[in-house]
Amino acid sequence: MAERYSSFTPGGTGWLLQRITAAFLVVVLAFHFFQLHFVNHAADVTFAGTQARMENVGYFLTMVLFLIAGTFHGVNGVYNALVNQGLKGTQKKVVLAVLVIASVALIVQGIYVAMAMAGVEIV
Amino acid sequence: MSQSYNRGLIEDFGRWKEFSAGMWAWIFHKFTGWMLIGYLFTHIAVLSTAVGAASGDASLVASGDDIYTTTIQGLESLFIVRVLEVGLLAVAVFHILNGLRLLMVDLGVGLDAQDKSFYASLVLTAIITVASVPTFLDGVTL
Amino acid sequence: MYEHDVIVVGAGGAGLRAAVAADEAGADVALVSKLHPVRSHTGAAEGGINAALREGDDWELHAYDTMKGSDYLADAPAVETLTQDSPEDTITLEHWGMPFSREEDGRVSQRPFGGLSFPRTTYAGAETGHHLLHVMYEQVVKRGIQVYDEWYVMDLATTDEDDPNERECHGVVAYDVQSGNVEGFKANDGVILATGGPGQAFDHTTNAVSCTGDGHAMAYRAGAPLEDMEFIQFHPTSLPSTGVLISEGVRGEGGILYNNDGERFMFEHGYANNDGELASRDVVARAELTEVQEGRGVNDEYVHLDMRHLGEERILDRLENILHLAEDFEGVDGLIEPMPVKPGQHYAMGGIEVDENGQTCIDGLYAAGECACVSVHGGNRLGGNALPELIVFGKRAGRHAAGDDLGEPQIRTGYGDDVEDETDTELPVQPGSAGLDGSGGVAADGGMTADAEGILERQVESAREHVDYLMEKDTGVQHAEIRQKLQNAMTDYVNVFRTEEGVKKALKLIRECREEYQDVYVDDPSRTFNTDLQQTIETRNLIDVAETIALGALVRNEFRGAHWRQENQIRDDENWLKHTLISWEEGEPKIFYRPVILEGEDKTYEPKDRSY
Amino acid sequence: MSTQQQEPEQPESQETPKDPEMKGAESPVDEKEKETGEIDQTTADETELEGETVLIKVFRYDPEVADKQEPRFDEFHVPFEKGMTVLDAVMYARDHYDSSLTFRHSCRQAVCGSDAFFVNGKQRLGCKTQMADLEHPVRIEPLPHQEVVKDLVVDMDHFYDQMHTVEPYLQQDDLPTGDLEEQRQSRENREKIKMSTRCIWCGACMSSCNIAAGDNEYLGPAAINKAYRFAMDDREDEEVKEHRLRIIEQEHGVWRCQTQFSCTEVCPKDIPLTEHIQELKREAVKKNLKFW
Ligand SMILES: Cc1cc2nc3c(=O)[nH]c(=O)nc-3n(C[C@H](O)[C@H](O)[C@H](O)COP(=O)(O)OP(=O)(O)OC[C@H]3O[C@@H](n4cnc5c(N)ncnc54)[C@H](O)[C@@H]3O)c2cc1C
Ligand code: HEM
Ligand code: SF4
Ligand code: F3S
Ligand code: FES
Repeated sequence: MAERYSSFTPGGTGWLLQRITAAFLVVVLAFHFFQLHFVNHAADVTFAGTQARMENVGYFLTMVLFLIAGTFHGVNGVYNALVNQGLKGTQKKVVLAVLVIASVALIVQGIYVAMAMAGVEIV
Repeated sequence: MSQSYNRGLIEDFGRWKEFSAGMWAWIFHKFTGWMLIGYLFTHIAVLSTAVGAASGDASLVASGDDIYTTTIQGLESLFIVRVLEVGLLAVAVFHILNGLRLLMVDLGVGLDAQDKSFYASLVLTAIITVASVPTFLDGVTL
Repeated sequence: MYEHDVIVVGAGGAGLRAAVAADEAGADVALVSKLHPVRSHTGAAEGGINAALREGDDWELHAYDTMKGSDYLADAPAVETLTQDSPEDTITLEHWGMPFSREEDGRVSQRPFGGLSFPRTTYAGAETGHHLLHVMYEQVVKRGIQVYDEWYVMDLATTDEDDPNERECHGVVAYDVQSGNVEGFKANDGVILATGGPGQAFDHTTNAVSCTGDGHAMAYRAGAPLEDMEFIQFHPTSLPSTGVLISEGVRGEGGILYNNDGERFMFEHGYANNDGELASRDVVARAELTEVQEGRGVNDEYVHLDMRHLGEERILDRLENILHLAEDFEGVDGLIEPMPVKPGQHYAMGGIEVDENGQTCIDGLYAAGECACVSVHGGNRLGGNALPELIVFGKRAGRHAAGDDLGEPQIRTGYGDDVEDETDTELPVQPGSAGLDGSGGVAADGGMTADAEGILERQVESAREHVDYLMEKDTGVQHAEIRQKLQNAMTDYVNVFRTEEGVKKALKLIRECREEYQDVYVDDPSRTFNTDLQQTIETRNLIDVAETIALGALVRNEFRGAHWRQENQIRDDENWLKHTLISWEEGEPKIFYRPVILEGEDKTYEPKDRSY
Repeated sequence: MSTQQQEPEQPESQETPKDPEMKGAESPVDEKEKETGEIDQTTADETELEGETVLIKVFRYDPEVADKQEPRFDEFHVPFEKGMTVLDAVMYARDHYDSSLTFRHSCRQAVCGSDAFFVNGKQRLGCKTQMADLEHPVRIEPLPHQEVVKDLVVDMDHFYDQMHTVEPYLQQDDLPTGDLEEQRQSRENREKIKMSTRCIWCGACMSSCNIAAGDNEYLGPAAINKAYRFAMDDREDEEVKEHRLRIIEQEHGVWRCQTQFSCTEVCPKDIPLTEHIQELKREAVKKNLKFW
């Protein structure tokens, strides 16, 4: 019976990171929503305004972290959900690969966008 | 030997009438989680127009006619987008509140009140959503 | 066919302990049980395990208490073995992880119990039996002992010499409840019966539905005598609809018994003018029954146990679990209404006659636990003495069966030169199956000397035929009807109150049951998990066992321990310092007596008045 | 048994399954959904029930018997008595109407764990559930998510396997010397594991858990609780505890639990299962952090 279980211990780290990112996200997501819908109304968003915010290094870093945390949290959540539903074997590996590629793409694209917003020269 | 009698998928989900608070919380949390990650991808896609704005004509940016600004403002002028935004808010607020509930559960705090805290997240979500409707629908017409 | 060195039938406390001991002694053991081990009735025991562990206590005091409690019908060598081994075997349970309640210093707790001169009842909350059962099953899992669960053992495979003392047991025949397959289990070294009590012979019992005395009946029909079967302990406060036990604690705290007229009958009708509700179990049980029989029972069935006057606070503090029991099993709120209670069959002091090593007079056949009678309880079991019996004698039986040398036993078994035949009692009807089909007896080998395998094969064949017969017959009587009639007969006439006339009536009714049973059939046509079939076979066993209880109750014309007879309401030491033994010979019960052994290792237990 | 002596003159009211809808339905459960509205209308009041009969609808299935191969519900009218439990009701139906009605039961007092059924949509112990507390008619089914052997009997082997996987026995080799020397355990420590030791292996929790239903290899709440019982017992050494944590933090171990709480809700012994699982998750994380 016991041999049915693999000996390495996945999940534990993922589980913890899911909680840590969640805790971080609560704060930032609330801030983000508040900022863009209540302080600055979404309808009034302009590139100039965005640029002004992004040029602040603190804000920039926060947003990048927000992106990474959100992506990890969301993608890891989706992955866990699928695994919990009984995904295994090659299928599982394929899904993991696709998700990792998608997240990396999302993060790269996101950072690229943020840099553009901040007015950093992109080659 | 015993024969397997498969009571089917409904066994898991068809019994929704018999679900308890914890199960509903689980289902809603999943649902909202998926919505949020879906939105995150879309969001970044939309924001990507900023790249166009940044590399475009600086005067357009100054006058607020750059592609980024027009895209966003164009979207924001649609009533349906505003409604979707309210939906997104609801989803996010529930996910946050229930997420907090789950974090508490993970820390072993207030387990006895887990069903109450779920109902509380629902109610709070509803209140916050309703309260923010005016802000969200401000300045848009059908 | 399956083959093992030692086959243990039954996986309650006694069976599990025997299996672990045999395994430790190096034998290849298998447990065969009609229930999964953790479902066994040992799990229901609440009180605790008596063991002399502490400073100021010793096994001799425990032995003295036990002899006195038994009303001097226990055999001293057995009692001394029990009390000497119990401490070590109880600590073994602790070493295996049993979650005993603890003292401030981290040692196991002990509490006082009725009839004990020292608080030596070792306990684990109010669920000692549950923990004992589970910790022992855990050891079985740890050792990888083979368990055949949900296999119902139907019969023993013994040789058929005329003298039971010369017979040998080579295995058992069982059927797989899930599939209905009948198979043989060959035991190279021994078969240990640990099938628990026969409580279902009574209509109202604290015992489980599975306590049907199968082991008793199998051993009996194979030729091993049943000993002291008339000694049945009745508990005065069990819930009427289910038989769930309401602990003595309620009366201890000041709970009061009322009849239908609102009278506190223990005093008002003079049953126990000093102790009232706190008189000993048998006194209270008889009082309750008298009230009901004289028309003062509630709904003609039970009496009321009232604890409302104790106040909500005190009840919640000390008797909270009682509130739950009454609510869950009887739908009664003990805070606002009195709880219905009536006497319920609780424990069988008697059983298959064995010696200190657990062996019966049949070679290779052992018995342990409630189904056995080494005779440590005699006429009355003290609370907390059954669980140590399971572990002490379960262990000994397991070791002995596996070949460990435990020394010569001092207790003799089987018919021999030290017994006295029953001569004076007239029986109202012919007991036993004489004249009726005597299925399931000793495997007749038709005069040929067969080897162990042959005997087993033949027994398997006959069991298969028996099952086929029951299944194929499609009209007749159903077992439930017969069982109900039997249970009613026992509860009406062989209850706490026994009169010669009543017991004779019971014997007649039992005879009728036996005759009706000739026409029994199984309605459920399926081989899969056929509980109808299983209960039909159990009912046969119950008839045999009930008959021995009634026979014992009829011949023993005295009042000793739990056995009360109207005609002679005193303990008659002159005539009755002896065990009743009943063995099955060619379809008929044979009754004889063997003197009690009151001489211990270095002292003799002189009968004294049993007053506390 | 004793509940069943009265009212023998009860007419033979066993219903042949006449629900045409039931017959041939892919799943009776599905059909039941359509019906619930009607089923749960009448709520029983104890006094109202006195002297009446109550209706139970019992799931029937037998792989061997032709007309039971298609699962169906049978209806039985059982005379009600004060204090009657669900187990009493099915026993009455079996002993008086249909002796082939099959279910496990033994102790009748919530200690053997044989008779966990799915009663009115919830996992409950038959012997511990008062008929008067239920909505009527009462629908009784075998435990969901387990193979049905026959009628209300389900295959428990998988459950037992999971229980055995967590090495459910104390592992302590350094026993105090001297036969009568016990291992010490503080009262606090015994209190800590007390609830976890109450499990009677009824399987209700496992059956109620959606995750266990979806992932057959998930250890399940009962087995994890068993692991908790030993991992938290101070009588075991640190290394053993680590070993135990390694077992429960396997892929199909604690991380599978999504804190749905239904296990905790159905447990007849009121064991705080979710709490125990969560505590083990934290313990496992703590142990892993030590190595970083
Ligand atoms: C409510 C209650 C409270 C009690 N409290 C205490 C107490 O506090 N202290 C104390 O010392 N004693 C107490 N007792 C008594 C004690 O619990 C029992 O005497 C003891 O548990 C019996 O154990 P056992 O192993 O002999 O039988 P059981 O535990 O009954 O086990 C019998 C086993 O045999 C199996 N079996 C039976 N027939 C067959 C068959 N035909 N084929 C295969 N397998 C079969 C069953 O499956 C079961 O596994 C109490 C008893 C009751 C009823
Ligand atoms: C960008 C924002 C967020 C996204 C995209 C997101 C997405 C997700 C997703 C997809 C899951 C997996 C759900 C499942 O299928 O089981 C999840 C789980 C979770 N989310 Fe979020 N989430 C976000 C923000 C938050 C926030 C702000 C919190 C606040 C506490 C949070 C708390 C959690 C928790 C605790 C879980 C784990 C649930 C579990 O599996 O036990 N999330 N999230
Ligand atoms: S944890 Fe509770 S519900 Fe689960 S098997 Fe044990 S007693 Fe039953
Ligand atoms: S129901 Fe299942 S998901 Fe966890 S809390 Fe219980 S194990
Ligand atoms: S019959 Fe034993 S738990 Fe219900």
